[in-house]
Amino acid sequence: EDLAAYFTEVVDAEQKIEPRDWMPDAYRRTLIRQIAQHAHSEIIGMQPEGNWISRAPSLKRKAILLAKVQDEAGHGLYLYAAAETLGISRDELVQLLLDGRQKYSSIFNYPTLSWADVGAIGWLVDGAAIVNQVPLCRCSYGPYARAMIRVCKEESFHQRQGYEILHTLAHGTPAQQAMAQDAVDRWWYPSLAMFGPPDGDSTHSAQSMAWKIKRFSNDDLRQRFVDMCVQQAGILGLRIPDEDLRWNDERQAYDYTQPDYDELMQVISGNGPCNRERMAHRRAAHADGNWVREAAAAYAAKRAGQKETVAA
Amino acid sequence: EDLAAYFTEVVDAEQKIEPRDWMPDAYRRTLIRQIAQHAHSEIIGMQPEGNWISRAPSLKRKAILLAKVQDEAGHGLYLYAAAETLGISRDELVQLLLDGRQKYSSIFNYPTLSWADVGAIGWLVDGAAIVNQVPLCRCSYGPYARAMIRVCKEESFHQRQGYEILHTLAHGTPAQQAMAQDAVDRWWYPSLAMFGPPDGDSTHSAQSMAWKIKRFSNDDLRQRFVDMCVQQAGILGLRIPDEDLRWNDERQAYDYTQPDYDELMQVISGNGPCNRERMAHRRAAHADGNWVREAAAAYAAKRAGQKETVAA
Amino acid sequence: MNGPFDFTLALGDDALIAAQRLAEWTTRAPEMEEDIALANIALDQLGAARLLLSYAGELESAGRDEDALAYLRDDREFRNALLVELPNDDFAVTMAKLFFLAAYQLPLYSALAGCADERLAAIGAKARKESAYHLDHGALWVKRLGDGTEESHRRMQAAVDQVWPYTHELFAADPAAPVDPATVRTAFDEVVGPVLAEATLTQPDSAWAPAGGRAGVHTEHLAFLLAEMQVLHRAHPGAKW
Amino acid sequence: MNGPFDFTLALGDDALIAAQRLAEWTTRAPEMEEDIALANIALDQLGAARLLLSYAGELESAGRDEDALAYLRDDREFRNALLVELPNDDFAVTMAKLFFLAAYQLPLYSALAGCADERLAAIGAKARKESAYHLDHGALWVKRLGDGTEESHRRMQAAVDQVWPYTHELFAADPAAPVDPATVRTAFDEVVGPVLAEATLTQPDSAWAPAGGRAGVHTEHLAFLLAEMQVLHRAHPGAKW
Repeated sequence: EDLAAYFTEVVDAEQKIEPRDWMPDAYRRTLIRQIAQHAHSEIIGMQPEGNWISRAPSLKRKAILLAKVQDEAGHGLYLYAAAETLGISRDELVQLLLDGRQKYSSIFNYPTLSWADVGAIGWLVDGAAIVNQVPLCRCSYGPYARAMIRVCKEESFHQRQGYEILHTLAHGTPAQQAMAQDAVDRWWYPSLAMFGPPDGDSTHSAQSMAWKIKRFSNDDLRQRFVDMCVQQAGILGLRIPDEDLRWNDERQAYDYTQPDYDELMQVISGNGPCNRERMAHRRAAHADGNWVREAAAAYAAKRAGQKETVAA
Repeated sequence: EDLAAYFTEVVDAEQKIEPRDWMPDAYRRTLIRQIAQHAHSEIIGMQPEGNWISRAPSLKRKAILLAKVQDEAGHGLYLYAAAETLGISRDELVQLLLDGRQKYSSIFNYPTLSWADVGAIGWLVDGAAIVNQVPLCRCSYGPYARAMIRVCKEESFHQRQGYEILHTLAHGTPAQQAMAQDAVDRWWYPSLAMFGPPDGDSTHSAQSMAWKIKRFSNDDLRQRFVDMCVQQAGILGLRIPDEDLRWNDERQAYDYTQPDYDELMQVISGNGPCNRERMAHRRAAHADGNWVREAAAAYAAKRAGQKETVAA
Repeated sequence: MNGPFDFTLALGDDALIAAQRLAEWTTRAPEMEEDIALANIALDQLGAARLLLSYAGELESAGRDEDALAYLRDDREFRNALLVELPNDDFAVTMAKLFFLAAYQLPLYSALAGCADERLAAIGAKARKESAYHLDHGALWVKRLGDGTEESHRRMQAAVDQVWPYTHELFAADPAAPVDPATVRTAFDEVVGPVLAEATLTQPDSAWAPAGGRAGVHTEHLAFLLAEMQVLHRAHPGAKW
Repeated sequence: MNGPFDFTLALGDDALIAAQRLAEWTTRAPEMEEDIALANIALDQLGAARLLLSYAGELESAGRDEDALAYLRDDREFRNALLVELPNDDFAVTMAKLFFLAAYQLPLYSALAGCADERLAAIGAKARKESAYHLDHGALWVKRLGDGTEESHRRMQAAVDQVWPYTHELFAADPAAPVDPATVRTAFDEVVGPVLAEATLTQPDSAWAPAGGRAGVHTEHLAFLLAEMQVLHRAHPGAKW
């Protein structure tokens, strides 16, 4: 009882829960699920952009993209490490992903069909991720909050890079402009859907708010994202594919068309354009690497054995 | 004794030895080796040209090239069938190839680096093959002679197609002309080497001549090929890369520079640019197909079993 | 799709991309006879593609011939169904793709043979004979692999499961087209069901129906296929071959 | 190779093609840490390539920048050694290529750091530090795989046997070059021998020494790599990215 009271007190005081502290089982489970899903998203999220590394149209862009995809692997690593402080191992989490028992963000189940998609992912998808994640830097669980600070810093760098790609295309040849607009047309609604179902349909939200894992509702975050994008799209000279988008003076915000939540549910349930391929790719990489990981373990064990022998 | 005398009589009379006829063991072994090597060459020879099917520069050329490579597979099949009449199975022959215990023509160990190589292979490599093979249509062994008649007809069609590719390139853009000349520069000497070592160094030749398996010496055939090419190169407007090439009025033939026979020996012994890759490709295709061939055999066995059951 | 140009282009693209994928098997097939058979089918598809693209170019009247259409469009301009652009993967996946494609092309080309457009009717009449052979060949391998060994059964079922969802796109209704693809679905089902049953395979009932090819929204695979297919042609603008 | 332009171009091409191959591992490596490590090495190679190609363009004085050299040459104009263009194959082959390449680049860049050409000296000074890390990383994996499991030993030995013949080309004498590659063979041998021995691997003694890369006569693989690498840049002539 004391422990529970202390936990609530810490959370209410906007202080951090640390790994050694007592915490409710449901809090632990919720965090593990959320951090793991976030880590998996970073790892699976390498694929759509990784698809363009070999074809990047200049050496500078190739270097920037390669570094970005590498950062995503790095984010995956910090986040798995944050989850590990909750008493589950990275190997277990990876297995849950491979078995399809934990999810990753549905946005990565859409294909990257042109170079402009790399820009659109940076601008819209990373942009949406930042809007979602900035509040998590104040999450009540210390290791997650600290991981998110680092992730958000890099994400905002990525977002600027994506914006810059689109800016260059939007001010380039007619073919490049068309490519940029086409990418925005395809990524806009999937990006809006990243904030999850409308508040009325969202589960877990109230409890997560109380625990200070979540701080704003899905719809609030989505609105913040829309308002931010409208302004930037103007500078880019690209059109947001929503005929009903307009400023609402009363709300002091933009009215916009909701994404197709039935489609979102389809994609979440496994029926997006690339779900099967993303998972097959990850499983194949994992399986192909088995012999290598086994060799590294065997080598390490031999070395440990030798050291003991020398010591003895 | 009677059998041997009859064999000699048939051969001397320019008639055919047929599978059921008695023949000397060495004659049989020589033919198996030669026909198998020829069959293997057709199968391995699909690779260098097959390398360009996916990139053929027009749909018409793609169709012609695909049909040509398919013809080579067909030639392989007739030739394995001819070898089988000598009492060895195709499976055994294929295994001898895969084990590296039988050879294929060394010319296929050079890479195809441009589309013009497809033309050069047609013109020079198929051209050399025809010069080598036309006399084999009169070979003393009936099944081989008959297979060669069919092969030579198709080869001369292929040679014309290759010539036509080079002709189009040589009369095309400067880049196409350069591509054509570069291909001839790289394929000329390897093609000359296809006729084998100079007569002085050639083994087996005398016996094969007596048996009417071979009818002209390596050097005679090489000369015939050079004389033919010089004339055609003139029409193509391409240069044969031999500064010492000139008409010899006395010999009524062209003097030419011999190919580098040390290089030929290196390639034959396994050290050409592509020997390892050609064999690795064939072995991989064979291994990858194992489960398919096993399935086909299992299915056939089940069907045969069902028919027996129905019949019983 | 709507109107004869879009329809003809879509069918031509199906045939062209199918040919390109099938030709990738050359020198790699499990048996020499199969190397020859796959090259034959690839040649048939390529032949149909050339007729269809040439005719599409005429319908368009913009001066594009078969090569301009094949080599100078990017992936967003291709109209083939996703099924034909999927990677070949193992031999079972290739046979699943071949079998389903032929079971669609045969009734489609047969209907086309009777359509009002004489050129399309002539193409349909020629191509349907070829499709009948493709269907026999694909069906034979589906049965051999499905009812062969345990390993081949496992692979063939996995291949059918993997490819099946992509078949739905083939039959998207298009009442304005010379032949509405939706009208050949029954013929497809009547061929496919019994072959899968004989092959001891389960027909998937997945509701997933990926699409987009007819609108130029493809899988990530098509752009790689085209990069290779078009590289030489594009490197020499205006050249004759 | 002869003269600073050819030399600089050849080194730049080695680095560029190595980067392209290494980057193919992204999202596919056996461990997440290794995905990051290979991306790091690819980024180092790409960085060196950009410096070298930019400088080569300046030496040439024909107005070609790093992108013109990377994207607008065909395979016959590339001057990289064959080793770097070989397919990645399994992880052991990739590590054999990485280890041998680093064992060549480290002494070469070190010597370059002391050469008379200031630009090349600066590039060498930067790149040799990176090469030292690449060499450590490659050597560690060669030892782990060579002295790991039976399976990994078998694969690592096969990889060394497969890649070794391509190392000879790296040291072809070129007395006119800023650094004659032949002069760094000893340093290479002194590093490679002990690592292979510690890895329980046999150093091949094959006399086969395929070459041609420095003269633009490559393997059949390079043109496919370039088709993919260059496709987008070439599709938009003159565009800025």
